[in-house]
Amino acid sequence: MASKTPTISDPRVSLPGLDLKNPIMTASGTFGYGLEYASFGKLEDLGAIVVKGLSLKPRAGNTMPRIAETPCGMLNAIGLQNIGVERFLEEKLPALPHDTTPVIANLYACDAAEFGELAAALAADERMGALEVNVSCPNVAAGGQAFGQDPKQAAAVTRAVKDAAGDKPVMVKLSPNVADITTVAKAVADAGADMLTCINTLLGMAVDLKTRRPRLANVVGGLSGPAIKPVALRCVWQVCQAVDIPVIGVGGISNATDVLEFILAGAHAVQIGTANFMRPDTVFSIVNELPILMNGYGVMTLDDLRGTLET
Amino acid sequence: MASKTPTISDPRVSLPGLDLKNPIMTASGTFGYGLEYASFGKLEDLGAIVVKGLSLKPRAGNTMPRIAETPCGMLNAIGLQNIGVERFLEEKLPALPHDTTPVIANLYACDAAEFGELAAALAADERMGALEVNVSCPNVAAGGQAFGQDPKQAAAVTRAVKDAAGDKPVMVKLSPNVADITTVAKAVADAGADMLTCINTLLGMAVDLKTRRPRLANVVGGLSGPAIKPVALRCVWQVCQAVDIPVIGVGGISNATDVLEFILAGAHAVQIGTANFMRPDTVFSIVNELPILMNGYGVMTLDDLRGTLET
Amino acid sequence: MKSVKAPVYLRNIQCQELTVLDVVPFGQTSTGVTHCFALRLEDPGWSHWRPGQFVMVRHPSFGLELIWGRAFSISRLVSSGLSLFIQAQGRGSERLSAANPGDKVTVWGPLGNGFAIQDKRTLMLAGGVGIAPFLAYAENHPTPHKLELIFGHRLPLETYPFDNAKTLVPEMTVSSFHERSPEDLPVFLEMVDEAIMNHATSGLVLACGPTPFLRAVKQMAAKHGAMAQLSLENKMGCGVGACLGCVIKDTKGENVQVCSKGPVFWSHKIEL
Amino acid sequence: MKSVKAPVYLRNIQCQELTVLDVVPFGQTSTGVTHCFALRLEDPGWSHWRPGQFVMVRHPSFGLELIWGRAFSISRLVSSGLSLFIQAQGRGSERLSAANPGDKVTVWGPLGNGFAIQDKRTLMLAGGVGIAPFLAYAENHPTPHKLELIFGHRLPLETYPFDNAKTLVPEMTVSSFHERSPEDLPVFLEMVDEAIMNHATSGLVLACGPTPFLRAVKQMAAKHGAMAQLSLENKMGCGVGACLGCVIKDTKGENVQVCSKGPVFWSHKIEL
Ligand SMILES: Cc1cc2nc3c(=O)[nH]c(=O)nc-3n(C[C@H](O)[C@H](O)[C@H](O)COP(=O)(O)OP(=O)(O)OC[C@H]3O[C@@H](n4cnc5c(N)ncnc54)[C@H](O)[C@@H]3O)c2cc1C
Ligand SMILES: Cc1cc2nc3c(=O)[nH]c(=O)nc-3n(C[C@H](O)[C@H](O)[C@H](O)COP(=O)(O)OP(=O)(O)OC[C@H]3O[C@@H](n4cnc5c(N)ncnc54)[C@H](O)[C@@H]3O)c2cc1C
Ligand SMILES: Cc1cc2nc3c(=O)[nH]c(=O)nc-3n(C[C@H](O)[C@H](O)[C@H](O)COP(=O)(O)O)c2cc1C
Ligand SMILES: Cc1cc2nc3c(=O)[nH]c(=O)nc-3n(C[C@H](O)[C@H](O)[C@H](O)COP(=O)(O)O)c2cc1C
Ligand code: FES
Ligand code: FES
Repeated sequence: MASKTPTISDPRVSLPGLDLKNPIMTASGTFGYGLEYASFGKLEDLGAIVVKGLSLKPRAGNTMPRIAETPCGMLNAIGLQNIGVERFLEEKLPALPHDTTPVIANLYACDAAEFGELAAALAADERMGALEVNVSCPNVAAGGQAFGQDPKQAAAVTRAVKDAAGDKPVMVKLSPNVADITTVAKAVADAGADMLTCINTLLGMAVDLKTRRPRLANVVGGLSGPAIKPVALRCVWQVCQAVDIPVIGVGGISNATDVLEFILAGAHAVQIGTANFMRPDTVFSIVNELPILMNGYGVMTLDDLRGTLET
Repeated sequence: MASKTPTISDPRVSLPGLDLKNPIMTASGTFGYGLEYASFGKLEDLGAIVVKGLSLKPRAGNTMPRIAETPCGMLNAIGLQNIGVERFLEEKLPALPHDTTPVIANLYACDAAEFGELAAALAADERMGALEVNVSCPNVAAGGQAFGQDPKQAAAVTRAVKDAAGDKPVMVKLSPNVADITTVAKAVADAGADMLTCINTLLGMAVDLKTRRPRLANVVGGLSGPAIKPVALRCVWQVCQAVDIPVIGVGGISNATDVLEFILAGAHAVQIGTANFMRPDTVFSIVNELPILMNGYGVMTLDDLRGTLET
Repeated sequence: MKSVKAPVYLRNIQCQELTVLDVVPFGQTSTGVTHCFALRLEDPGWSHWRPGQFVMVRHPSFGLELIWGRAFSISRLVSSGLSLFIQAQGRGSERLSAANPGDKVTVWGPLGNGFAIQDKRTLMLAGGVGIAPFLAYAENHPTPHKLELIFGHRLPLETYPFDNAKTLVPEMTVSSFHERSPEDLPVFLEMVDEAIMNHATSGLVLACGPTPFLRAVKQMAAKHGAMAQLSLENKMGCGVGACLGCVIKDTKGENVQVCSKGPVFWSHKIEL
Repeated sequence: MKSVKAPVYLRNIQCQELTVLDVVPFGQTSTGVTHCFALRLEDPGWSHWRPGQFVMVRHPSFGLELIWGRAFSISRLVSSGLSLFIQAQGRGSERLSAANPGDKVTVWGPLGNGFAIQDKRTLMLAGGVGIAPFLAYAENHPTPHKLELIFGHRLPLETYPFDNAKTLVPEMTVSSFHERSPEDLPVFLEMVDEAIMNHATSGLVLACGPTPFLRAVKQMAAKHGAMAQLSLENKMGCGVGACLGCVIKDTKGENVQVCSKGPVFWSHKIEL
């Protein structure tokens, strides 16, 4: 701890169209529709709740097996199983504390037009806090990360969502499976994205020697967890140098120290993903620990720390 | 263990211009010039020895700090410190068991012409077993992974080395920091590479909250170790589907089971990198364990296992 | 603002640090590799739980390397503590087997739905460590004399808490079958088939064990028209219904979470 | 074929599994966070070693998560075993502090070059855990009455094996300085400066401790024209000269490995 101060640190953060109690969001697909974790802490204590990726129609997802554990990480190929936007708005959203904590939908669609339609359906609901566009899912046959690997397509999807989103803030979630993440980041920022989320999973694979089969029915899947933290941090840092819009850091964050490291590298906020599986109260513990840790480092507000990395 | 058989499994493998006792090579930069590990096992027991990346002239490398530990992995930005090709051939090569175990040089240069010159210098020495071309180093200002991210440049470097290498087999080491590794793999194979090495490190970063500085003086560095195994395995599998030349798998391999997993995914041989740091006798233990493990799985020769993954 | 309500099945779940009381090895096998043990933890003090429910467990030695908790059935829960019965078969269960008394493990539960308890003749079919939840089931059953346990096992009998089951609930009928070689399997399955037939009209069948075994039970139950519940052992990421990594297809073609909608399913309602 | 010869400094290195005899805590601090302990291991049975050399150590709990072994000076090596003196300051040393007697740790060594042993008045300057190698040095010195140890520390004295040093080698002169606040530092450095001056003409100066301390010693040695050796504590990847992660620039401008060419360097031959 660099220094001790008596005043209490303030973890609040302002994002385009969103004022957050703290920079801690849940990462899409790792927190269900939120309610699954309601018995482990107060959902309204979170900065924001990003729910499982939604599509226009319900999706059954990929066949099993869908997950595999790897050193300090895991692979998933869920294939965007979800109940569809309609059931989400009817059954799940009402039970979430959307008045006090922004609820953010994560959008998946097969082309730009469908993305627009989905965005319109979600943006029409005043209870939604923001839209996160998933152009980086490695686990679906159509679209998925192909959008996020091509600056032109990513920009087209961004424009379609922005046009349909009204005044709802739009964040675009980028894929790390590219040669230069800043090219896509710039294209998406120029297309009007309000924020960027970095990063989705790395494309990986695991096999089982006994059965001579892949450990995922989908063969390849997305790598997440502490293993990828160095890649996520590098992407966040690179993207923060390249664009002027806020960046939400995600990838391998498992404690409050990790959170501050991402802020130091330039992130405005962060998302907690796989660490929710390590223990179901992780995200609530991080929310509690963050101001104490900030205090320990003599950091009064996140603005004081953000992007102050000396390189 | 799938079945038990009384006969002894045979771990030998044939590669273009190289007959190996077993598929276990050391990964460049993780085994020094070989001699550093001579007290932990018999160097002549190894399949092949790939030495630290060499350049025409000695290089001092990057400033310190150069390494950082991450969950199940490490970052390095050594910056290709090496004694240069001349001193290597004079001082190091004579002490290596090049008569019984192929010694493979790893080549780094700033442009195609310099790569050719370096290849010529090494190929002229009959004691050299093969040349491995590093077009994927993320830790140097000039060239480095930029070559490996661009199919055209990678092909040009490959041709320059092939032209200068005479009858020495040439393997080209690919970068995972691309959108589609098969594009570069095909370009390099078409340009005449005899083998491909997959993969070099992932670009990553780590920071220190106390000092607010990057943990590497170079800011970013290459991520290696068990953390990246799923990415390496995926790259090997993808490249094996895409090209007809043998692939050498590398990335996160730390035991004999990992080795067989890479062979199952299609690799002809493998390299052990960061695991040498976990304990200095790792590579020798793997050589010893491999035939026993093959036996346990009822695998008589590596040809029986290679690429038999049922997808 | 509406109040935040978790689905019923999630209301009582807690995530706690529990102290390890001890690790009791059960009949070491000759190879020394695969072994079973009881992990005894302090009483979590839950207000409600049902036999057939399970917990997710992490030992501090999992560190950041092992991402997921490991799922274990509640094998016994009395005021002196919570017992899990564990077969070491991989990285996580091995690290748990090395736990020391006094260590704190992270436990979240009680998870899932649990077995039906009905005032009927009830047949418990256990394969290997699948015996674990039936100890709790028998011990908490209102009419234990109506219970019959058939236990199939490959490792020696003393590797499992079979004798404990007999001692704890002397009223129930028990039998065991040692499957020494693959040829023994049909003999065992015939025994199971006959028992299921006997419980078809007025009884209840419960099964826990390896998937091929459950598949056989499902077929036999369908053949004889028996009401049967199966407890599934899919690999679990989160244990709370969030990751969708543990799903099974139900007969409506929907993928449902084994951790939160199961692990116990009516045999005729799922595809296996 | 030429025979394979390792460089001299690598010839004797072994990688072994050594049994943990015990972990002896030294004066717990009030916060309970930072603490020191002696890790005692069975005798590795090396044929040669020198004080100032070190070992790389891994505990099984490092698993795949902690990649590198951790470097510790040989603090004592007698027939009853090898003692390391360790300050817990991070993930690896904390896992080592939790080792149980009977655990096997992986140890490779003896590594590096070690301190010069000369028939001269020798001043040992130790900062914090930098005291570790000087126990072995003093205990194995042919003329211990020519030795003087000056020990600067921030944690309470009983946190360190200072009394052990006095007991083991009663012939040497010892003094300690407790740096309670940053203001104490100049006082301590003045004491060190005077001692170095006293050893300048016919003596030898050895220093081990945090880098800023070594930097100060280097300057003072230069000022007084004293022959001084510094033991560096760079972070190590491999410990055997292979990874080039631990290098320091020598006065010729070359980057040399601290693990294999050091950790002990003549003060005037390196840049710090
Ligand atoms: C609801 C439920 C209840 C359960 N109840 C019990 C119970 O009461 N008792 C009990 O013993 N079990 C129970 N299980 C099963 C238990 O959860 C698993 O056995 C346990 O999670 C295995 O974890 P592990 O870390 O030991 O194995 P893992 O290491 O996770 O191994 C899992 C799989 O990975 C593979 N594997 C293992 N080791 C390696 C390796 N070193 N490298 C590569 N692959 C490897 C194997 O193929 C294995 O199938 C239950 C499961 C569920 C879902
Ligand atoms: C030749 C040599 C001899 C040595 N002899 C001794 C000796 O005799 N006794 C002794 O005690 N030490 C000795 N050391 C130092 C010792 O090697 C280090 O203290 C030890 O490696 C620290 O390992 P660790 O795993 O505890 O810390 P690590 O976890 O590796 O921490 C190292 C650095 O990482 C950072 N860090 C720590 N924890 C975290 C975290 N949770 N998250 C992020 N960053 C973190 C800190 O900034 C710290 O500086 C010696 C070193 C050398 C090179
Ligand atoms: C099981 C699982 C499901 C996921 N589903 C989605 C999803 O539906 N949409 C999305 O954008 N990202 C999804 N992700 C990616 C995460 O939101 C996150 O970007 C990634 O896991 C990296 O963060 P982490 O290392 O903290 O998990 C999923 C990740 C996991 C592990
Ligand atoms: C310290 C270090 C130095 C390396 N130096 C080189 C190098 O000089 N040339 C090269 O092609 N690869 C180099 N690499 C990459 C490795 O050869 C290997 O491709 C990578 O580390 C992935 O394998 P691993 O996970 O088994 O370490 C280096 C890796 C490390 C960790
Ligand atoms: S284990 Fe995550 S949904 Fe069941
Ligand atoms: S620690 Fe690897 S070269 Fe010194």
